[in-house]
Amino acid sequence: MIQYLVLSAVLAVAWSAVNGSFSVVNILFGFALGALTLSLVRPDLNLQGTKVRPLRLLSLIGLFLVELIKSGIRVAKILMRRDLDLKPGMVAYPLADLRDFEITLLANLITLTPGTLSVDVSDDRRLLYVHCVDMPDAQAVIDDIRGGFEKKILETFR
Amino acid sequence: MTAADFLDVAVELTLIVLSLSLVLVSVRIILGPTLPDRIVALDLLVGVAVGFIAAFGIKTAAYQFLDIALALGLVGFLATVAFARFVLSRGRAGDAEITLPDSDEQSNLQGKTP
Amino acid sequence: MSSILAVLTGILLLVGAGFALIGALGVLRFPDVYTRMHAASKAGTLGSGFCLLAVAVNETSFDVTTRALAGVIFFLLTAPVSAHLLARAAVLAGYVPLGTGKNPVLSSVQRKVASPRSAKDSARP
Amino acid sequence: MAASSDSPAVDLAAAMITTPASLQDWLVILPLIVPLTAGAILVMIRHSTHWHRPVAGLALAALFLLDLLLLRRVLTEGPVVMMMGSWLPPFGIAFTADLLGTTLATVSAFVALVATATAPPSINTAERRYGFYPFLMLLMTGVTGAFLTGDLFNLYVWFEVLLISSFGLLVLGSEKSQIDGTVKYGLLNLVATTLFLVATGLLYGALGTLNMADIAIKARAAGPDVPLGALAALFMLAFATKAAAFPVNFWLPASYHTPTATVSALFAGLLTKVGVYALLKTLVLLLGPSSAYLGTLLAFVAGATMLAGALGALASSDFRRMLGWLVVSGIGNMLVGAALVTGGALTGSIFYAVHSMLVMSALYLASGVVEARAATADLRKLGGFYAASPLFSLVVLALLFAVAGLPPFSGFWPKAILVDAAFAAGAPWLGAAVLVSGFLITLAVGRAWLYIFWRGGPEGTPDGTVALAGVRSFESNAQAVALIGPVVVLAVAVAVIGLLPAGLGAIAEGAASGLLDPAGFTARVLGVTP
Amino acid sequence: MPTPISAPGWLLLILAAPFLAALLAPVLQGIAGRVSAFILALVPLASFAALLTLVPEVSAGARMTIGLDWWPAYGVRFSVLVDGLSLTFALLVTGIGTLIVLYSGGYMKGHPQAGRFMGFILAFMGAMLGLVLADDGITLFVMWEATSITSFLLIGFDHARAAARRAALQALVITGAGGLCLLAAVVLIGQATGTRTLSEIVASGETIRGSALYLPIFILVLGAAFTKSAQVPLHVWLPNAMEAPTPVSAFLHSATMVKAGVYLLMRLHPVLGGTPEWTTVLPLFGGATLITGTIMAVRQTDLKLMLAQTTVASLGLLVMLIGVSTEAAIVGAVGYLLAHAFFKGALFMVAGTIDHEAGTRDVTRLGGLRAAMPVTFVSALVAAVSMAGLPPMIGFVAKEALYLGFDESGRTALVVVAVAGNALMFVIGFAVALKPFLGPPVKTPKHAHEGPFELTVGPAVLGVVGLGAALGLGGFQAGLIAPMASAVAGRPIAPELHLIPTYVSMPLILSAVTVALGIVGYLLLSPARAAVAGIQSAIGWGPDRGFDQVVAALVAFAALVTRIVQPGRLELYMTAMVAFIAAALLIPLITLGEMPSWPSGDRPLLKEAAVMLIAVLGLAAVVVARTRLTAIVSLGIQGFAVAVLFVLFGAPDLAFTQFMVETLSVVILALVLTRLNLGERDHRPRWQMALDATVATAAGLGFAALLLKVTQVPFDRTLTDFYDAYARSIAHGRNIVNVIIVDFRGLDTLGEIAVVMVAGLAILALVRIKSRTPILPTPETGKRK
Amino acid sequence: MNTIIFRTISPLLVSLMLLFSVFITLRGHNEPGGGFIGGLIAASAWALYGLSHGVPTVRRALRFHPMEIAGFGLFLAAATGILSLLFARNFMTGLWAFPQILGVEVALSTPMFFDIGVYFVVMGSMASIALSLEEREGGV
Amino acid sequence: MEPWLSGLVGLFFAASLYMMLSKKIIRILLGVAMLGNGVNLLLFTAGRITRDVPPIMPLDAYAPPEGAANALPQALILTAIVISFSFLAFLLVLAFRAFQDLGTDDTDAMRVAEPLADPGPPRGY
Ligand code: NA
Ligand code: NA
Repeated sequence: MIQYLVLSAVLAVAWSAVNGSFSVVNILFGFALGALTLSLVRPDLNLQGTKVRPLRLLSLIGLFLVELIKSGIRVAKILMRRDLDLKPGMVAYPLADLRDFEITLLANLITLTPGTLSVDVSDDRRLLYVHCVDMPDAQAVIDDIRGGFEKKILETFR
Repeated sequence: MTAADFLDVAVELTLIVLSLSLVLVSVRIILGPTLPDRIVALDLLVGVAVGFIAAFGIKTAAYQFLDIALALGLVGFLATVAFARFVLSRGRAGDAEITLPDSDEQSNLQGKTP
Repeated sequence: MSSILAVLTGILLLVGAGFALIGALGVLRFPDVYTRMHAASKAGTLGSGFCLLAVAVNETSFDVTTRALAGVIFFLLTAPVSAHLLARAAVLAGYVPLGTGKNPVLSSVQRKVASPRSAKDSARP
Repeated sequence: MAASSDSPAVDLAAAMITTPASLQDWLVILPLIVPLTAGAILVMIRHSTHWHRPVAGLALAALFLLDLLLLRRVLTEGPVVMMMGSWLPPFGIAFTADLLGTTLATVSAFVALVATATAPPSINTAERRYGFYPFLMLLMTGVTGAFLTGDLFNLYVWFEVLLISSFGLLVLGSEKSQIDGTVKYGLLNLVATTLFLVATGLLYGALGTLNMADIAIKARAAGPDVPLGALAALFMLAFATKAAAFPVNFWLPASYHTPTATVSALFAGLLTKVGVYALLKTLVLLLGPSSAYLGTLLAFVAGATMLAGALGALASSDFRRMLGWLVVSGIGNMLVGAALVTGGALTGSIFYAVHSMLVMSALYLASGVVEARAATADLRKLGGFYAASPLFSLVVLALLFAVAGLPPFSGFWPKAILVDAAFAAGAPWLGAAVLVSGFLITLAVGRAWLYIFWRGGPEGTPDGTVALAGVRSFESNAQAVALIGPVVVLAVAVAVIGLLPAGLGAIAEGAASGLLDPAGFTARVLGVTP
Repeated sequence: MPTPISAPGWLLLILAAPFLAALLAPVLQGIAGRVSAFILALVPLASFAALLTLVPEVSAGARMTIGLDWWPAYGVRFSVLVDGLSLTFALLVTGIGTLIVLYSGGYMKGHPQAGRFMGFILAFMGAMLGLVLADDGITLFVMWEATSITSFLLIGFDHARAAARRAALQALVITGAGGLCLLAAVVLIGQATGTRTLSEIVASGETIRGSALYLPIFILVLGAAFTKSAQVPLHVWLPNAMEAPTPVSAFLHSATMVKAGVYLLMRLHPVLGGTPEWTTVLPLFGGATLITGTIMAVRQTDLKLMLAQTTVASLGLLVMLIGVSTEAAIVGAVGYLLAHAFFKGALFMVAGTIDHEAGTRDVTRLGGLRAAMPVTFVSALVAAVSMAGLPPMIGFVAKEALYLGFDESGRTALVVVAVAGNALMFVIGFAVALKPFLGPPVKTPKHAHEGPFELTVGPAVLGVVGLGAALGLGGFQAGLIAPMASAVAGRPIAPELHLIPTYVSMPLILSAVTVALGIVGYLLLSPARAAVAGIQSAIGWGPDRGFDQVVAALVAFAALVTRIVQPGRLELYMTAMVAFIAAALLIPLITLGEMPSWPSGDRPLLKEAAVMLIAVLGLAAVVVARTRLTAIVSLGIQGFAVAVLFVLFGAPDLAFTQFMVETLSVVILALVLTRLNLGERDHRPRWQMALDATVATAAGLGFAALLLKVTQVPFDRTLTDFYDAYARSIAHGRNIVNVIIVDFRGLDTLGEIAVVMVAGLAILALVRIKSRTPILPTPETGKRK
Repeated sequence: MNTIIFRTISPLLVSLMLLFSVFITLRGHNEPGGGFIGGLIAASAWALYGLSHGVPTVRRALRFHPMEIAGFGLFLAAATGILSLLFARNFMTGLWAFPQILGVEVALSTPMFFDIGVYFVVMGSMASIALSLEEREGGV
Repeated sequence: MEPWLSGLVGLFFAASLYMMLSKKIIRILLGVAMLGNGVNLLLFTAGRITRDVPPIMPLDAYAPPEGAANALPQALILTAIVISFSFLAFLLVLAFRAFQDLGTDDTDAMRVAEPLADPGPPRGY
């Protein structure tokens, strides 16, 4: 229930943001609408037991932004090469014991940061298959994720 | 060169670069060679178009266009999702001769349509 | 203040355009569909994101700024999903990523194809 | 939501009609509202299929009644106009009931009411659930809107409404032949409506208006630099296709025989006539002088359509397909008015349109009776119906003779007038085409009737014997009434018009003069004369 | 010609009565059985009696009309004209009609559809009565076609037999074609004289003969008359119509319908007759018909067919006489027409009675019936005497009169033809009247009795009338022949006919020759029949077979045309359509001088050019895509380009909608097209690519040119200014496009969402409703290993 | 498309899209948008939901058959037009009211409800199309 | 600008009509989709073109800005887009259904309603 209300509040903020007005009436209306739309999909919202540490969340966002720009530049660099000698490959990243929501977040963050692309999650949720655009070393990729996004996610939501 | 001038030049430059990008992406859609290649390019087309609209909004000071960008951000990916499903259900039908599998092991996958 | 914002706007725009161009070039130049996907999902997001940020910065009216930021978030929410689904579909359909022909990882993903359809994939949860 | 109450003071009267509107004024729009709302309600309650028939029946009855009231008013007062949204003409959409449109709308409603009043037994629950009655309602909405609107773009919209509804009706049942027919029907009609849209958009670009009365005025005042001639040609092609005029009639014989008889009957009664109506309206009323150069071409088209339809009927091996060709042939007669643009020719064409709506619907319904009892429409496999039901057979014969233009049924009056008008207009060959096509149709329908009704049984039945095995009896008396009743009602109408033509004749004449002289129309809509 | 006076109102009742009786007949038959014929016969009998009361006035030269407005604005009245011509015909129709109704009652006794038959007969009678009495041209046409329709039903009455069906259709087609000629003639006469009222037309003097329309009118009238009155080579339907039950033959094919053509010629003779065309064409066709009819009559062994062929011959004789156009010839025609009605009606009924009682009509299988059927025999004999033109019958008077007519005309060829024809009719008349009755009795399929009263009364009465008319010639002449002849001539005629020749005239000599030839012919009948049969089979073709060939050729031609104009291939339909579009755009632009001037003005900015380039690229991508799959994915490019163009030109709503629609289109495409075999390459032959490209390019050029032309016209912003002015101030909206959509032109949107809703419903129906046929395997799974 | 990633994020996106669709619809009178575009976005949301969670889930969430919703939309749109009869005005004449709600002036009008009708029609029809096709194709 | 757009419209029509002349129903439908875009551009151009400024009034104005685009054709096109989209959707599903029931997407092979082997009408009577 709490999660539901929190999400409704998030939607209320989103509503107000797109409306460009954080007046009380508007926020309330947004909240009501958010709650209504959420109620339609509620059985499929899988958020039980999730809690958020706001500061860690900020840190996660910060990491993401830095990674985003860093790897954007990396792709640019690759493209600048004349011969485009790439070594693409796939790794199976062994996931820590993450919940669906966390897996999703991790996978999306991985995808958004250039160089890596989440392809699939194994049925037992133990492996995340990641495609790398230029992967001289698979273990380096795994270590990168483990020490980066996965760690931050665990910190934020546990 | 004032800041406003800089902005004007930047906007024009941005629009030109984005136009060029749109052309390049279109070329990839045409060239393919495989279906997913074209879909990837289409997906990017949406992204570049959003950039274009945003830059155009700055140029004309008409922010009515912004909502289009928002909607595209939210809904545009649906096209790619639908195409992904399409790829999934068709297999490589039509592309099989372009992308022969690397090994015999995968040859049983060829043209496997669910 | 406004001139700083104007300059910032211009820079953000140019960065966005640059990323978009990179994405376009990547899609054009990268060797196979998966590598192109990298260019598209990242550069596309960055390109449009920076342009929207430019709008947010440039505009003094509050509603436009918030809306532009919302737009960035919308993109960040959706782009990885479509990239993931497309990549997965391509792998499952049998498009073999470059240089992974004998890769055991790939075959473990693809093994799903060999299994019966209902187990493999069903829209009915 | 940012709208607010504090608007600057404006002179409302400069933009809007401020006089109150009475229920009488609403008579123009009610025929549109009733089927539209009924259709919406039926979709809302789509699972309660048992409600569909009563609601639809009620709506159709109301529609017919409203059309009659409207017709009475138009007959006494001339064109009746209502501005949508109270905006002044030509800025808002004008609904303009003139004699031509109202008459055709009334007959449409009558045909639809009769064709579907008794439960069409061919419409099963699944087809109801998937929209037979909503499609019907929206079809009537489109037809009524097309006949009553006074705005060119709005006409396009109603064309599309009736087109998509007809698609729905066409695919109900989803037999292979229906799918095939719908592909051809759909694509060719889509091209036609697209042309219509293009022509409308270009006309707007040239004249800056969409109101028909305004167009009539501005087209007559336009300078030589306005390409109205080419636009008229475009309108002609679009509506000739919608009307299934030769040589752009392909879609009709390809599709009309495929759906259930009730649907075919509705189509035959309504669809092509809307095309003819629009052709008359645009080429004669709106673009009059600019389209005059098309007269000779149209005359050739009219003649060729009559003959092609008659030949197609003669060549048909299937009763239903033959009826499709008969519809086509009739279109030729309706085009004579647009070709010759004389009072007589237009009177004949309008009279013919009404006749054709009634008689072709009746014949399709009759073909449904035949199919229901013999499970085929193949002329080789039919036979024995005269021995089985002589009265029904004679009714069908009367209908077929009405199509052929034999007296004393409704078809011969317009033919006589058209022959007269063609000779008078110095186009004797067109009059000859009317007569020759009548002759060919006599031969065609005579043969068909011989096979289906008089012959003792299917091909191969020994001479002199009657084999009734191929003719199943009705499942019940109720089914017999439901199937034959509508045919008889329409046949009575056909006979009554044949015996007492003066009333319809006067209406047709009034409608014709309304087309020829737009002054009354524009005066009523805009308060100006061209 | 005297101006018509008002006729009594009951004439209209007389016209309606047969139709009402026709509706009642089946019911009455069910109730009253055999008696119903007697009751129904009262209708024509009463009419006959009533009409008789008009004879004195009409014979005094009066013409009467009465009518009802039918469609006054179009100048149509349901009106009747009573003069010598129409009254005589009306008396024939009702008089013989009375006998026929009675006869039918006997003939159809016990037939399950007897009531229906009586109905048809009465309806036919009504139509025929209307035909001869009609004063209005349209009324005449209506009644004319009504006789065609009712005779169609009567001839095909025995519908299970193919021969009956064929005969009915043949009659319908041939006489129906004539009817269309009549309609055209009426229309043209109306345009030439300014009236479609017969009494006024007939009084119009030289108007038609002096008109440029004379020749078409003449040809059309002949077309109508010759089909109905069975002139060679359109005569074939008449002998075939003998498929009908005998009362029909007696009524339609002797006394009434076949005379309608003759009636039309007589009616219009005052304004059409006497011209060189008239006096040449009519005798030519009439003579040919006379000779053909008589020879073909010799060929027959079926009593009815023998009579039918002589009917053809008699009609030819009548047309010849009318064609001669002199007073004497007209008197001859009138006299012969009446005589023929009496004797031929009687003989047909006799033939029917023989058939009914003996079970066959084959003259070679009949003989010695005189003892069993004495009344019938006498009636037959009396009629045959009249037919042979022997005294003391009216047939003799008529033949003398017509020989006088031919003789006076000074056209020897006509005289020879007439004599030959009459001699053969002499032969046939006696063959019909004598052969079945004389000689030793022959075993017939049924044991022959004298027929019942209903069957015998008709021939007897007609015999008496034929005799009485001759004996009381003075009154008959004054009452009927003179007024009728006057009406035909268009001026008063006082014929002087005599039963007993006052001196040895040319006609008498011709009669003697005729009788002599006739006796020889009668004796030589059997060998002559064999000879004609031999010749006929040697020729092997006749107009009757020709009819079938014409119908077959028409159907084949129709099938050929239909195959060409409706080939069943969408691709061809589309190609034609696009070609027409190109023509509709380009031809007017070029011929009407509506081409745009060479464009000038601003050039696109770089970004606009880039977007337009993308659009073009997108179009090209779709067009050149080798597989459908590639084309589908490429489709998005031009859609997005259009959306961006909308952005560039100030249309955010459009761009928005376009983007959303493109996205959803992709979703639907991807969902829909999964199963289709899209990977296959598309092959169009080179020539077809070239053709398609040509028509498509032409159409594209046309659209571009017309659009450019339109944009070069100064733009009228009235509407836009109005919307700009009031969108916010009255309609409270800042987005003018949206205000137009929901307010100014909200009705468009209402229709538009109706389209959306119906599309949803229709698609649901398409997806959900199962076809009764199984779903086919996809080509992919079918083809791949 | 039964992947954890997709299934997890899809309900959130659906809510967001629905919310956004309402926003776009309501502001249409003054800014780009309106019932049609809003309806398309909402339909996209349902289509997305169907892709991730299967059509039965969507049907449950919608409660009514989408076509019934579309029918309601058309009815609503027509009804706003008929309302003018009560005020003795011509068909579809715009009627406006500006009540105060919590001290804020809110514009209520027949054109707005008309646009909402458009929204429902488009959402219902398009969702019906997408769902019926997804259903037909079976899950992939 | 109008001449250029007229040319583009011409290209749209030519390309889409060319597609519609194909035998393959899918290509025809792609032509239909492009035709819709061509028509919309045509309507847009016929209503005359202005750059940049949408027909939307600023918050404080009761008239659109100077040089705003003509709103009416936009409204008409909006209606037309919606309608043509509805028809396209219907035709797409129809094509799908035709393929299922008739086993082909080649219109030349769709000969159920008008069979190739039509024996013609009966002879005789
Ligand atoms: Na995307
Ligand atoms: Na489109």
